[in-house]
Amino acid sequence: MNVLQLVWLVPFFPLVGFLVNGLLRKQLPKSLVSIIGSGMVLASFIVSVLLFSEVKQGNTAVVNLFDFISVDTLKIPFAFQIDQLSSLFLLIITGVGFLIHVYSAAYMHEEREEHFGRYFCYLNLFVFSMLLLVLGANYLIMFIGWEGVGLCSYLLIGYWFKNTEYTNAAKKAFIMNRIGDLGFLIAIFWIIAKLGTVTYTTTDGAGVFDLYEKLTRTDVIGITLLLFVGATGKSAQIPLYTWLPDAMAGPTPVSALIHAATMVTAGIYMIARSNVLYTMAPETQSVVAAIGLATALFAATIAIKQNDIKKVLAYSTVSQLGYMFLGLGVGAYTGAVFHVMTHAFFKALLFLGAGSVIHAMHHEQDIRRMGGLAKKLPITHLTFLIGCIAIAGIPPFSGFFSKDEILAAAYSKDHIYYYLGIAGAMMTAFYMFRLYATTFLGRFRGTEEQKHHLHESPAAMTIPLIVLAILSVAGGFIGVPEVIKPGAHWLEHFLAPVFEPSARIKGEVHHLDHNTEYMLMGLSVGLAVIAILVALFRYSKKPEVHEPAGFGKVLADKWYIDELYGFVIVKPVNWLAKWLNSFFEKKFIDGLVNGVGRLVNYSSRQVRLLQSGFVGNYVLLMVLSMLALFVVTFFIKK
Amino acid sequence: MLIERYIYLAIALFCIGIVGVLARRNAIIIFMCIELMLNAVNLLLVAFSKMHHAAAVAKGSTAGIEGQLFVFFIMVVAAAEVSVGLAIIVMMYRNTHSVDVNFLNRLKH
Amino acid sequence: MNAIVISAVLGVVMMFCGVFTNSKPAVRTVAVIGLLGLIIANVLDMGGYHFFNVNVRGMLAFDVFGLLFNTIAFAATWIYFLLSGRDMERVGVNLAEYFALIFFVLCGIAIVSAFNSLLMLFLGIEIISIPLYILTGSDKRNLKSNEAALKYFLMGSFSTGIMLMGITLLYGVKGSFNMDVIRAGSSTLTPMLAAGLLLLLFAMSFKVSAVPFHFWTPDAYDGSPTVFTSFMATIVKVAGFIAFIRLFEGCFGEMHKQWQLLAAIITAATLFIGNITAVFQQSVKRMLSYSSIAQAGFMLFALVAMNNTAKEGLIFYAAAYSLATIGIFAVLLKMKDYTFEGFNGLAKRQPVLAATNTIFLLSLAGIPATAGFWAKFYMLSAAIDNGNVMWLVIVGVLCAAISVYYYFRVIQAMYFKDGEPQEIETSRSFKGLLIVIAAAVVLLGIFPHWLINQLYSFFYL
Amino acid sequence: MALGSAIMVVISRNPVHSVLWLIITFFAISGHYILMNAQFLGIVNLIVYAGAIMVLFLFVIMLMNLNAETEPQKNKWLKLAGVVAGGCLLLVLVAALKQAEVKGKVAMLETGDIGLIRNLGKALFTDFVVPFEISSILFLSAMVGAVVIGKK
Amino acid sequence: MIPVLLIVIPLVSGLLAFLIKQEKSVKVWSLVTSLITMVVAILGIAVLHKPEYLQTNVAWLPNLNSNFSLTMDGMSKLLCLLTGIAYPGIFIATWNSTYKNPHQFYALMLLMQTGLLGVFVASDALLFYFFWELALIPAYFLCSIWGGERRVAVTFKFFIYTFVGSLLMLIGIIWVYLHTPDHSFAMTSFYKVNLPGNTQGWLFWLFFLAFAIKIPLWPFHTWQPDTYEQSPTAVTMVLSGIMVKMGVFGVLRWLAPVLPVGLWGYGDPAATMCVIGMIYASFVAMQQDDLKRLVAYSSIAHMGLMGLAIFVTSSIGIQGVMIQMFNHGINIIGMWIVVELIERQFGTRKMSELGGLAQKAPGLAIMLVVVALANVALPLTNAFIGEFMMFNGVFSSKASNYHYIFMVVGGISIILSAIYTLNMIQKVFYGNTSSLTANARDIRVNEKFVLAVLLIGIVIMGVYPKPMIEATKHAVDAIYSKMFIKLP
Repeated sequence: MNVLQLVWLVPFFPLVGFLVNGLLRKQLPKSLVSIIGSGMVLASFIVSVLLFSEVKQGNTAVVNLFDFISVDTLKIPFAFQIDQLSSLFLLIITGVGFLIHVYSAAYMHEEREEHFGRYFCYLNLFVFSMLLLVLGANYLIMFIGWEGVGLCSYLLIGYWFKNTEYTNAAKKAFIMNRIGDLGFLIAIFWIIAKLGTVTYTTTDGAGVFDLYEKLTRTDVIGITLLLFVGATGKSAQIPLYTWLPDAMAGPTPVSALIHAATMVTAGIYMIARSNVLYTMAPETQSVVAAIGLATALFAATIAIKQNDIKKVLAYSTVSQLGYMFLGLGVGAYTGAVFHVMTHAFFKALLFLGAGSVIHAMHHEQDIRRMGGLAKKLPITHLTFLIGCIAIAGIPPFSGFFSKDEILAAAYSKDHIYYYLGIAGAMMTAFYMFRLYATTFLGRFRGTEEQKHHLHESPAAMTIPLIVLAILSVAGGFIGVPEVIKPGAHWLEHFLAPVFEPSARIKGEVHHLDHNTEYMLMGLSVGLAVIAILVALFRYSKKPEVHEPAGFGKVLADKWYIDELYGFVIVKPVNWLAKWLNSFFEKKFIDGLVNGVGRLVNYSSRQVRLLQSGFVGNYVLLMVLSMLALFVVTFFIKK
Repeated sequence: MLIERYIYLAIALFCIGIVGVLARRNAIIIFMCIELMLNAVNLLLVAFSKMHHAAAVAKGSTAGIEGQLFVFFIMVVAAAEVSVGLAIIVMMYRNTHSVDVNFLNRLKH
Repeated sequence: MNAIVISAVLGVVMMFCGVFTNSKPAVRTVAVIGLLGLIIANVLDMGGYHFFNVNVRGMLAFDVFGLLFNTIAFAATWIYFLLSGRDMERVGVNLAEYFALIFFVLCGIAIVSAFNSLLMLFLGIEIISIPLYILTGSDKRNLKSNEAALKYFLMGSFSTGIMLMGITLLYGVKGSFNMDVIRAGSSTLTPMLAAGLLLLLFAMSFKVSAVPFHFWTPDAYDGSPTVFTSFMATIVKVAGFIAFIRLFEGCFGEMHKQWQLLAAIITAATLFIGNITAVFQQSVKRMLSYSSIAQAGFMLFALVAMNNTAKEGLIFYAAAYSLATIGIFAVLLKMKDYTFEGFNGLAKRQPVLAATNTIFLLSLAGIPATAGFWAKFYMLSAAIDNGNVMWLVIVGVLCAAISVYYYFRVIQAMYFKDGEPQEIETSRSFKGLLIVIAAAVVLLGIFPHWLINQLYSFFYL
Repeated sequence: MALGSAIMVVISRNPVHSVLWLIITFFAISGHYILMNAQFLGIVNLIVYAGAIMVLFLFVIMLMNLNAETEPQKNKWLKLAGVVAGGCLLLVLVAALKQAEVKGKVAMLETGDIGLIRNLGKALFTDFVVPFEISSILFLSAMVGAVVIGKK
Repeated sequence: MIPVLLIVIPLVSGLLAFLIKQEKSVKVWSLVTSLITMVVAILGIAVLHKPEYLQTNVAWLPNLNSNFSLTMDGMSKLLCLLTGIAYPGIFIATWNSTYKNPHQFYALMLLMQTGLLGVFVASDALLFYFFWELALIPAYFLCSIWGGERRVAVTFKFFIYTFVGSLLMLIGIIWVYLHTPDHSFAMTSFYKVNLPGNTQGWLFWLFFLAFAIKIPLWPFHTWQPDTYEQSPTAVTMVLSGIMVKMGVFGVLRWLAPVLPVGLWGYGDPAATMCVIGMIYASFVAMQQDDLKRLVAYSSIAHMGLMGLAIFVTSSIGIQGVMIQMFNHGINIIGMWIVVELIERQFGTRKMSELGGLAQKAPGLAIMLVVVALANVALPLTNAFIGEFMMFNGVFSSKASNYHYIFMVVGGISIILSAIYTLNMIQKVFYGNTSSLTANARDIRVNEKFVLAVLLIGIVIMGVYPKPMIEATKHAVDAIYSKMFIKLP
């Protein structure tokens, strides 16, 4: 039996974990819950590794489990596809997922038992959904996972459900995701309407990616744009990004797993998966690139002025996701996926590090009340620093390679993309080190009590940090650019079969010459270093404690986008709902219905007055109506 | 004499009866007006009867005789109605000392 | 002929009963038994056993349609006697005379269901009307009864005049009162014929209380002793319809198209006014009299449609409507308070009465599984079959919906409201009979084919 | 004359006068009957209507001691409406029957003996025997009615 | 055989239940009856599926060519199954509710079941109409006697409203009957009738009104929130879970195949009403504070989608409608059970007065969340399958020129439904406890049992819908093929 047939085991383990933890959460002790929770993900990871090794040898497979929906000509099986792209994502999800599970076991230890169980049950469910999303062999299965991760994100953001603000954030996340989902759904319908299938690719050439030539230009543009709408929702791009910063309401490991490493990259996965379609639609690609770049810059500006440690990281995530979309937009699919991977490492690391800090500070998240933590939390400090360097794009840390690949592709597409992108990279370096400096350098600004209790986190938390730090450092070497060492870009070769059709469509790609490429690298690294130095210089000694003013305030208040949405969308919607409910429904429609009743009543009251009780009147009315009927018969009908 | 004359005459009488019913409030007079209507009908019936008879007289038939017999029956019925009607009016008068049809006006709407 | 003679004789018998005995139960028993005999005689008549062989000389023509109707009318009267006979005692002392008058009315009904000459129609209607004037006014001390009698009488005589004028004009054209003669060759509507037709239409509309000739109805029904209202509003009223449809089918059937619109207008007006006005009534009795106008509107569908379905339906309607209305009146008679409030909480104190009453009301409203549904169903399908008057059908169903409004007000009062306890004395047999009637209504509602089959087998013997 | 006196019936204040006017109307109508050679009906009309019925009316009126003042004035407008409505009806009927199909036929006929009592009687007891018998029921019920209502 | 049993068992048992005065025994009696009915329904579907078991044809009104003919095809089976399952579920879930005059309550409930099952199995137009109305009468009494404060007026409105619709339908039925080739009320004859286009047009509206009021479609829906709000919850469950399906069922069985041309001609305006209704009801639902009203409006939105999928015809859409009829029944009954539990415990349905229940009654919270998620059609719940197929059907339909617009605008309701559903969850279950909910207890065993069964059903049907699709496939094909007959 082919190992690939075992692919169902990958999502199966977390599902078991979900069920066991969910149903028995009151009975099981915390330790067992965490062992089950993490163990199941570990099992998945092991299977994933097995699968990966199989895929590495060039074997791919589509595994049909059962018929899901099968009506008429439309047949949608419940099928998993295991190929280079999905196996790579499997590793990221289960690997990082496992680390975060382990981390969570320590981080969430203060929770009551049933809530602890609930937490792990959600987390397992999330891993399950994410695996479905990645493994699905057709858009519908992907959509199932897509909504599933949305649900888990909702549940986990609102994990502390007593707090209304948190549940509001959860709601917001779910609803914004739903908006994107609608786009995704319509895209699926569009595909079905045109091609009659949603399966990616089949052996007999009847999949979407086999039949793409049947699509007209409008179709392709429409479908890809709608898919992209879905991606903007899930991957927090303009205009649907505002939920992600709010999503930081959830427990920090959740932020690390869902809102940094995995779920938010679903959009990138989807577009990478649909690369054929996108390559066919350069118009959409431009849109994707533009939106990605805009998001990257926009979020970066906001991140500069944030004071909540998790908010900074959240905006940074948004910004990095923007980069990935930029990569997708300029056709650097590999680069985007590469960045997904490295980003998963270092952003998970950063979040977990932040979690460690928060843990140590007793749930204090404001960096203005931190400072000087480097000595107290050495491991956290070190790993966090590694993460910062990685995200800032300093070679040879992983972030450098992936980001550089995207920027290089952007340069070859259009110079302006590159320049803007590099500006964003500069800002990234700046705000990350602002964060680092404010948190870990300088003197401690928290309360005495916090100071008293400051301590390094337990091993369950630091070990994942260390592992992730190692990955952040080394992760980049699977994608060393050709220019440095020819043939070293292992990832590109690995993923080539997936992107092969789009490469075929694109035809010969113009490669940058080596000098230019070195120059670009040098420029970006140089600017990043400058930004880092400025940030360190500025914030390590005297962090900004006062409220920002002027333009800084605009940034700190996130460009007032939330307020704008509130004013432009939420308020009118509420107002409309209110109007419909209180006026249109009650007064108009119901009033109309009741009005008929009232009319009958009223006319009854009037008509009965005819019955005056006077014989004379009766006879008169009779005679008059006789007269009328005579007239009708004799003089009108003729 | 042409039949139209009788038609007009009878209708005129009939309508006078109706006007009487409409215009008066005395129950007895209203009742009398109704009798007037019946008489108008009778007159017309006899006229028609003669008309039909005239049309068929050559054959020596008794055509038209039903008309006159109908008149007879109308008179019979009228007599019966009068007895009942006057009884009702007297009954009312006994209870209310009025023959005004509008006097009793408890049943309405 | 059996029915006419026997009912007349029974009337006389009842008169003498009044002379010879003072025992009320005896009188009642005689009446009930006599009526039973009448029914049997009539049924035998249908079966071909004619007790009296009179040469009617074209004055009467007996057909199954009429005889079947007679049976239904007599049977309904019989039920009415059983249910409400006791309540007649409360009206006045002349119990035997009341029964006699009712028998005379039945005689008139038998005549109008068999007339073949306008003369007989006239006499029949008068025989129905004159006793009714009296019954209306039979509560002599009650001013309402007086008033009702006076109004009914004056307007009734007035309409008699109109009818006579119509008959006369027809006679002027045709030279005969015999319907066979009148029918022959009626293909175009000449002015005098039209005038006669209209006048007859008005007069008959008056008798069946069709709008705008309905004004007497609410007052007369409201004013007369309730026990007689029950009789007038059911049996007499549908008899009027039989006469109506017989007359118009016999005389003007072939020129139906030319007066259909007129009939439809009257029907629509009847439906509208009857239903609308009933909505706002405070007294159940008065509501029922308006409802009888409304139901008349539905029965008028038969006239408008004028086909076989319609005639079958009319018979069915007569049965369904009479049964239900007699039942409701029987309950109403036991109440002291005729307003809707009087019914409040009846379900708690008298569940049987309330339940049966509910079934009757549902039947009147035309809810399936009651006889009333089929009645309406037949009327509607007759009109739809006719095809020319779809607008009337729509008006009809809308009005049917309005009718639900006031019928259900009674149900609401009985079931959903709490009221003052009212002393209602009912005997076991009374309840039993009500249940039987309700069961009959439901059975007819589920298996109408029993009655329909009777109709069919008679129509297509 | 018939018309004139009929109008007088309607407009007389005093019920007694009305009755008298009505009797005159009946006389006029009887005259017409006789003119039309319907002698029997003419006589019966006089006896039954003018004689019996009207006397009954007179008796009742006298019994009640009614006079002009007992009848209160009806609403003027209503009265007017009644007159107008009646007039309109008259107009409409006349207009409608102007085109009557029997136009031009003759009704007055000196000859003919159908109005004689012998012929009428024969017809009454042969062809019209059923209605004749039936009318007895009518009388019976009227009688019962009068008793029921008249009895104290 | 089977369909007759389905009708007779609840009928007889319902009538007998009037005589059982003891509360406990009448409860047991009706539960047992409903269980037997359920078993019979399942038998008919799973075991005795030969046609001779599933058909009955007895002469009823020979003069009218109307027979007491019952047939169970795929669609009937599905809905009979729904009814069969729902009733015991409702009885168990409301076991702890007490009613005055319980024998009348349960008797009427069973009689209503007779009417419902009759509607679903009748294959004679007149019989269908008969049961259609018959289901209404017990509902009227149930709501009016045991309902909330404004019950009498509200139920009255509901009754008259639906009655108007059914009378109009009666006109339509009679008209079609008179134009059938063999003057018969049989369904097969109705399907053979071939009316000219404009006639079908106005007949369409007659039928449509009846069904639209029942479903209910905007703007004929105003009876519904009031009635749901005022009815006792057990009745609301039947009303919303089963009775409104009568409307959809009616469209599929008696409107679409009989008047295909009318439906083609006026599908667009009808579909527009559906779409407006979906959006409109979702908006209004956002403003509701009363749980029952919220669920009622959400139901309007969902039913609107079913209407849309029918009027913008497509095979897959109709398939979706069929599945969704069942699923929606299950889901909304689940919703009502939760609402009922809340109301019984706290005496209020106002969301503003509740809160924090997730702490106190986690079992309840989980149940509600899952049902609510099914309500918003989350994948792997049953509703997703139905909604996916319906939306897909609308999108790919060839019957309408505006199907893209319909789908996209209708799709907005997906977002809106998430908004109001999450709002509800948040207000009721999250946040801090209010004074009312401070001492809340979790759900009882019987309630848990019913809900758990429902949840398992929801998930199974969401993951593996194939059996249900297979079961109804034939019925869908039959309906769909009849919608393409040629104009005369």
